[in-house]
Amino acid sequence: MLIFEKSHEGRYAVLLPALDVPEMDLDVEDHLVRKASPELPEVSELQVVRHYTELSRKNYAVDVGFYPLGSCTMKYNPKVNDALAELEHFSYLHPYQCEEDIQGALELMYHLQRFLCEITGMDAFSLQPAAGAHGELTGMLIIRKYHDIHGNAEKKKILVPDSAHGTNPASATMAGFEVVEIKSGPDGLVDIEDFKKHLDNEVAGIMLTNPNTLGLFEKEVDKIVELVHEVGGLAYYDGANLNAIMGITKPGDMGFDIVHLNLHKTFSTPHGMGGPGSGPVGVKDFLKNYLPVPVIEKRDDGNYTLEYDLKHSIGKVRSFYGNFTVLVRAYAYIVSMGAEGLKKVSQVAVLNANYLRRKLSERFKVAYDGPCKHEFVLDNYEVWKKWGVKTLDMAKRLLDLGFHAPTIYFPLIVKEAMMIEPTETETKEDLDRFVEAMFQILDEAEHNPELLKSAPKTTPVSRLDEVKASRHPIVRWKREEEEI
Amino acid sequence: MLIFEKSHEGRYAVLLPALDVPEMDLDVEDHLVRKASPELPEVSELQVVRHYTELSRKNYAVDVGFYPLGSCTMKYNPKVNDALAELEHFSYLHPYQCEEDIQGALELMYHLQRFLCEITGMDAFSLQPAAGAHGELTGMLIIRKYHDIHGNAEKKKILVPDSAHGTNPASATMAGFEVVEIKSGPDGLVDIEDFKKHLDNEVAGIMLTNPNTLGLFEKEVDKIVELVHEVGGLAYYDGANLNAIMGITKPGDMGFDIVHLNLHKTFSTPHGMGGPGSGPVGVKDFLKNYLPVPVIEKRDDGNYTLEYDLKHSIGKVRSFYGNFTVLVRAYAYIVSMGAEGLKKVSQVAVLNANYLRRKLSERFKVAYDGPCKHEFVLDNYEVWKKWGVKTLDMAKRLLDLGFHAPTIYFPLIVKEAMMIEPTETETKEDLDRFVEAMFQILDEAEHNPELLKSAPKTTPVSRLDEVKASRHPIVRWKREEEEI
Amino acid sequence: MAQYVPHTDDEIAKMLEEIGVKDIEELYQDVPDHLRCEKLDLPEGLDELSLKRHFFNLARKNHPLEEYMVFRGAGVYNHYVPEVVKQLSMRSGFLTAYTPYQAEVSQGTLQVMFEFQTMVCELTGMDVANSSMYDGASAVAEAVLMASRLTDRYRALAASSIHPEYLQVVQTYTSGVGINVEMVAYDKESGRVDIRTLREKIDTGEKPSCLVVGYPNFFGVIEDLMLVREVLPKDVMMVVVVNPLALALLEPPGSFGADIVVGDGQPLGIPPRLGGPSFGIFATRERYVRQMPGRIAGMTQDLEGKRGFVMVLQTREQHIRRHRATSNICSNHTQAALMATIYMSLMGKSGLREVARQCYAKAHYLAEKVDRVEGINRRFSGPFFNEFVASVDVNPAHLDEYLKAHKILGPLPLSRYYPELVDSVLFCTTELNTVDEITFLVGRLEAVRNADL
Amino acid sequence: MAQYVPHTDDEIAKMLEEIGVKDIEELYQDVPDHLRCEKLDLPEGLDELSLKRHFFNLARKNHPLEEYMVFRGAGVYNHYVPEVVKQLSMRSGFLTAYTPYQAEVSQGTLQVMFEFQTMVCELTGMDVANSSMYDGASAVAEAVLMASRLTDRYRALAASSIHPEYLQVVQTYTSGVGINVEMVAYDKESGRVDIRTLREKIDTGEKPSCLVVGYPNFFGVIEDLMLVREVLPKDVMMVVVVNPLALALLEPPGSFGADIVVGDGQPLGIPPRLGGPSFGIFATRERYVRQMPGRIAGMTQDLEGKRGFVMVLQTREQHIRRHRATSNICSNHTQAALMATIYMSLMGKSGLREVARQCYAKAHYLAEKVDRVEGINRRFSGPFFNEFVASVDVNPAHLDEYLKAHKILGPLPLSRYYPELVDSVLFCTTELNTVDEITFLVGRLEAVRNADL
Ligand SMILES: Cc1ncc(COP(=O)(O)O)c(C=O)c1O
Ligand SMILES: Cc1ncc(COP(=O)(O)O)c(C=O)c1O
Repeated sequence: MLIFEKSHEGRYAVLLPALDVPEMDLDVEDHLVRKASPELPEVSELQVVRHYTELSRKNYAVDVGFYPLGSCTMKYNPKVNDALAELEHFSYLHPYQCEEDIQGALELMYHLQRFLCEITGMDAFSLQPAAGAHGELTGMLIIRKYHDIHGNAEKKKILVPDSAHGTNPASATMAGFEVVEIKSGPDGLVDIEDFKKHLDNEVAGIMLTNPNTLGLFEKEVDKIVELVHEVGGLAYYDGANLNAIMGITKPGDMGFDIVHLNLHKTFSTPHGMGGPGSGPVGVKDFLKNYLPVPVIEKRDDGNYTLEYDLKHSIGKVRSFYGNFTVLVRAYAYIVSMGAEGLKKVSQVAVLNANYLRRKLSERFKVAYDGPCKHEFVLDNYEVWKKWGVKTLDMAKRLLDLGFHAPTIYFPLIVKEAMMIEPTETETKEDLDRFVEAMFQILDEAEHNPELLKSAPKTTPVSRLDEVKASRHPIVRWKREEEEI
Repeated sequence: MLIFEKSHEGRYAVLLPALDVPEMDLDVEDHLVRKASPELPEVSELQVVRHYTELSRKNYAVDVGFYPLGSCTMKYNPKVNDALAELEHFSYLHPYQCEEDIQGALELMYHLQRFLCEITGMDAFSLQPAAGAHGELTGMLIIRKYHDIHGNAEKKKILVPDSAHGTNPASATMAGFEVVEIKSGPDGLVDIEDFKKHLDNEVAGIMLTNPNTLGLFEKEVDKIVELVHEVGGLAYYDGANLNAIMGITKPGDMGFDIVHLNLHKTFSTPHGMGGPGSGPVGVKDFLKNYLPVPVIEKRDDGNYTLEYDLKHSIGKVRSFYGNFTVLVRAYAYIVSMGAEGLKKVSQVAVLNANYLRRKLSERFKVAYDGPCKHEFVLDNYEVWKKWGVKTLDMAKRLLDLGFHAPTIYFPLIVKEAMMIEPTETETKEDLDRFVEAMFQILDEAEHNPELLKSAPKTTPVSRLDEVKASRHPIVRWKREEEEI
Repeated sequence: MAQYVPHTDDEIAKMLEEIGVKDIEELYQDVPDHLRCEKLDLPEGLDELSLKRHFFNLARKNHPLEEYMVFRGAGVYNHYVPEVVKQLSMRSGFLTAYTPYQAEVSQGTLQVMFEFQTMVCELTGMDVANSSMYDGASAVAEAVLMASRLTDRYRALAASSIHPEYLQVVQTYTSGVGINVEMVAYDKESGRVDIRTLREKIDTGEKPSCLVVGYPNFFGVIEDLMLVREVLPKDVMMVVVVNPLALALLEPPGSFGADIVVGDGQPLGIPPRLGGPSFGIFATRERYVRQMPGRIAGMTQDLEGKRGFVMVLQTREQHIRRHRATSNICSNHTQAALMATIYMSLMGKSGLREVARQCYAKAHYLAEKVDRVEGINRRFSGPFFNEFVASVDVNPAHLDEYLKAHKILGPLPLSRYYPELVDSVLFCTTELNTVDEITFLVGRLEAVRNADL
Repeated sequence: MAQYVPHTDDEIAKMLEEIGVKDIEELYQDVPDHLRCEKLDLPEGLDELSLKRHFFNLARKNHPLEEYMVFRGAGVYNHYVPEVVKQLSMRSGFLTAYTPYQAEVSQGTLQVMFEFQTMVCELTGMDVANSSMYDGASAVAEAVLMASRLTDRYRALAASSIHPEYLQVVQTYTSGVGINVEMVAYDKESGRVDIRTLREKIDTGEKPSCLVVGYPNFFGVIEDLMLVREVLPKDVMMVVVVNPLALALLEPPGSFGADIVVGDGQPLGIPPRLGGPSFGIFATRERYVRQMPGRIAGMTQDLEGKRGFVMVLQTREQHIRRHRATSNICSNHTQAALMATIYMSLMGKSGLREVARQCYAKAHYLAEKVDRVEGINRRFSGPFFNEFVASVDVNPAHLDEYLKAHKILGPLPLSRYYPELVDSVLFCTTELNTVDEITFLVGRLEAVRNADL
């Protein structure tokens, strides 16, 4: 039931003291006075508690089980970090308190900027962007502004590999660029020839993810970056896959000019059903003044300050100072792990992925050869052709077997793709169990395909009709509406 | 799986700093040094999180749904009270801090004592007992000590109605009394004639619950108490059912000398899978000095103090000062509700029970006539006789339908008893849904009894074999042990 | 150093063997040597207890709102967040789930999104809403982009009285695609959008795609949306930036023909958090739904005909439409939207109204008192919700310090954003301000002129 | 006034009609008029926000441990409680469930009980354990009662060195059934139970049912259980009161033939809470299981042969056996036992050992330093765990005040419980005491003699 359907006229909870100043009538023009109250639910406190407790129980989550959603880095989110972020001393700060009052917060953010610089090999970071895509937009606007300032009017194209995350081309477009797709080669890496074909004066920059979304390390990354630089373009690094390489290699050293990170991935802040996350952007020295404001600086007197005065700043990309309580968690994560810990995180993330890859390759087709990094992609085209079972069906069956499904149908360049990222916090036993489940599904695909096509069965609802839902979208409840 | 079965040798989480003083070898006789470490699980933090998250999801709970467990008062436990009890300023107090340091805590306890006096009509309260049964034992020991002091050596019997909760006779025994069971009459109330038959010089006291466990108000309660007093006995009130009568009538006014309350019932502290609860004991003036120590007193200077010096105190019944954080919640509940709120609680608890009773009586046999108080008992003997369906089967079927089952086979004087206590925090809609489910079950009992006998089906496990479990009890995991 | 990796050395060895490599290094063979880095220069890792100690030290350097009487809002408000909101929204079934790509195991999330969308529609009077943007500022920016897409025009008007930081974000967002954002001044008397200026702007130059206007605006002043809509040509979109809480009392923008309604959700049960994360509200008319950015949950059925929820109209989104998507937004702020959903459920119809009513009454009570203080004058005559501007005859920065010394987080000096309001400050009250606090504040305001500053 | 009752007046009217009465009063027709009471004399009810304000005022009158360096234990210890313990144990599926009477919807609880019992068995070296008693004190008392039931003897011996409050509770519990509890003195030199006295007690008078002895005892001293067992006749039960944490380092009582092991579970992840609630540990040998008090979970199968858990041996319990039950206990302390179960899972085999090792090392480090302070002397020579007794040549009460002024919650003065130790105090350390704290404490101890008291 929807919370609205539990509503009963006149029911309420009491949470506030009675008004202690004189009652005031609304002193506005009549037509501005609300006539019909918004139809919010009228329910008891217990009803609210039960309702949302039930809904939370209907969700799969990292705290429930293995969540090998490729590209999303669904790892353990340490409980202590949540507790720290929720402390009054962090969550009850007003953005317009004077700096003196929020020195602890600023100090934290300052160090986080420094840590991220160290981890990525960049020179300056802004913590403003609220998500990865937001960081990308920020980066693209920096590239645009840079070319504007340098009078490079011809630079209007952004190169994006076809394996890139959808946010990359979308962000480039939002920043007013024309997106040029670069093909991947048969090895899953950027097809250098195709890349070179598009390399001309109009290239404002390139967006690369490394390891890329196939989980493969772009070996020639520094060369690609160099070539882009040669035509006067800038190189942007999508850091969503940083979990594979911390302490091993740095985007800064690969030559990238701009980087965004997904703190909600690599630095383990909880995904919250899709957010809030945080997507800080780092740059090399020469772009420092382009960052969105404010950035946090340390003054000579040892105090921390919000610096708004960056010469070429693209401006503000969101209000205030970024997703602060997410930053708190990421900071807590980094200081918990330290250098050794972070390196181990990456190493084991890669170990786990390769272990799974190796095991699954016994019976599945892995899309690309060679050791992977934090994730890899299966190509289930054969399964479909042979037994008429789609990757979607296999994914749904996994739900029945107690696992979240991997990312499916992405990247688009692999047919019937299944993209698997185990992360470092999963045990070997759980990986083994997942392999077993996958093999069982393969057997079922051969011998009992109907089982897969009608999966899932043990979930709160069985397979849902998405097509219908989008054809005649019902996106809000209405009182008159009967259950469909 | 059990947490032990998830263990992997050498796995661990790091939660403590390294030792910052010199390492010390254990300086005891060799045979006192532990040879084999206890087999605690070796698991990761994420494994712990998932394990206990999963277990919590396997439980039915008040926050999950309707829990009409008669005699247990499973009502909404306000979230804010939990939060308050968990505040550092309450949960990180040491019992041996000086009184100056814990004035807030003592003030709270002092007022709670006063509130409980006011609500029950008693003169003094001790907050020591940790549960209802603990309170009963306390009360019985007071009766014993009272008679000792007064040289009443002959007083060795405690009268207990046959409808009483099992803890009553058990507590009387523990205090060294002989238990004499009093019959209930056909109206479910104490059979006055039977009662009088047992009334003699040897009677040390009586234990009464009012409303009794059938949910019926003992109309003649003051007369019964008077008669007990006449033979020199004391009257003990089991206050577990106070939720029915707050602000309506007081055990003190009924003549009782000693009362215990179940804060985890009436005052809405969460049951915690069976505890901790709290069972304060209140007495009339003449027994004040018998209370277990300490009690909280207010000094002339306005400060609060732990008073240990009670002339005839039975001593201590537990260490320190009772279940403090439970007391905090109960106090919060009382100050939230106030006099009006508490009265409304009782009124609606009784309203809900009578509403359910009325509706169910359309098709079920209610064990006793007349309006009930906070609960009532169904007599399902006919169902069993007619269709071979036991109350147990009906209870199990309710689980399938999304409800917790009522208390069954209690009180023992009703055959195939089902004892239903809806509490005041349930909505009419939910009561109606429960009635529907009960009627559905009745239909199923007639037409599809097998369905009931094999219920539940939708629960994490199907019906469990309790007999076998007690015949060869396996009460701990062992490494060698295979799954049975 | 914390230990969240479960592997023992033995296990690692076993896994490496299974993979067929001799060490983890070998798995990085594709990372060229010249790209390898040294050990990161970071502080030593901390166990949980040391981490807490470290944080308590940091925390001590902050002065949270509980130390103050708070009369500052300006986009982030100190409202009461009920315990139930805190506890339920932190349930791990919500907190540690991701975007509901697998609907069957994400019905909790999807239903929350659906309920949230409904509540936003109810508040705003609009047909459809998405299930959150990053914040109010980016929501406004996306609205301006959407208006341009829908109208194919690259000139946008924005009242200079919307939140200045939102304006800045709009500028940033629109700079890429070359939308020209022009300010429309406020009327110096009423504080509402200056209708004459607005008319002029419309009559001269390119036809604008939209006008962005606040409801209430940054000064707390309630714009007359009916009048604004009348002035705007039919095909110029009205984008309204709301304080969602005010909509419990005010006729919703939908009633006046708003095309897009945006705003920041922080007042609906989200702690101030130094400004984030909260979430952005985004609602529009049904006919524009396919141009709306962000995720949307919709109702559907499962194979047995049982009601369920899924993400709908995903073809608008970046993961499908890529560079032609309506927006690049991927991760949004669902968990904050959940907090608002729980908050609105808990407060309910009457409760939300009550909060708004208290905010309103307290602000007006304060305003009345403030008006009587010598040297302080309310600046605008327009009706206001829970904030108002006043000019003061002492230096606002000094006033601020003076009040702080009295444990008051006072009204926000406005000079930073509005040079012409250099002598003015923005007062705010919420239901959390008691009458005693108000009286105390007024007393301090009276005293400040004689105080040694 | 809070509002947890969902009913509107309309609904109440409708329900009354359905019941067939005119008002709620009529439902109370069986309550005689002369028993009716006036309106209760209680303060006005409080809404949630006012409740919080009220509590913050109360809280301010307490000085929690975080304000101190804590060197006080004596039964309640200031250990680190990991976040995971706090957060998981508060999950509402645990917190708001009741006794698992319906096993099929209580598998979470029952499995926790089963795991808990296993851990207690592992720690204590015993065969069986119940799933919790109220606290350590009542657990000891129940053990003495059980020993009497098993031996049919009404004389019990107890070391005077077990926790004095536990002894008091034993006295209270046993007073009803007339068990005579005799103290066995401690050896003034070692602090261990005085073996000569013990022998005498055994040799004279009625045969005792049991001896209760601490491990470590209240003074922190580790008794030699092997020797004690040797001295005790075979059919006199050895009841051992443990600090469960110490058992990570000490050979478990089960190895020495203990018959019943009891103790308080507070050191296993439960905050001090002014002394409660924690929980009582109770373990015994298999052959005594049917005389054990309290709830027990056991393993079984469901109809499909799937493993599951239920309560077993309920025929011992009051709800079935009534006045012949092994105990009157009904509600126990499962939620606190859950905390300990999570704590022990999280710390694990090595972690629990590490905590114990740190407590041990710090106490011994402190003891060494203390020994060197003039005027302070360790009192007992027996080996100790994390507590030790020392005599001081200043008034212990004054020492206490002096240390408090330096933000130290110092060692507990013992005069209250042991008149002969009027000059002595009980020091305690846990893993939370840092070396700096210890050094600071020692410095203050050195300074106190010269201080103005
Ligand atoms: C490779 C990659 N880039 C960018 C993003 C976008 O990040 P966000 O969802 O935080 O906007 C993601 C995540 O979804 C990603 O996996
Ligand atoms: C009527 C009655 N008396 C006594 C008790 C015992 O209370 P507790 O479980 O707190 O020991 C109960 C509850 O179980 C009860 O219902």
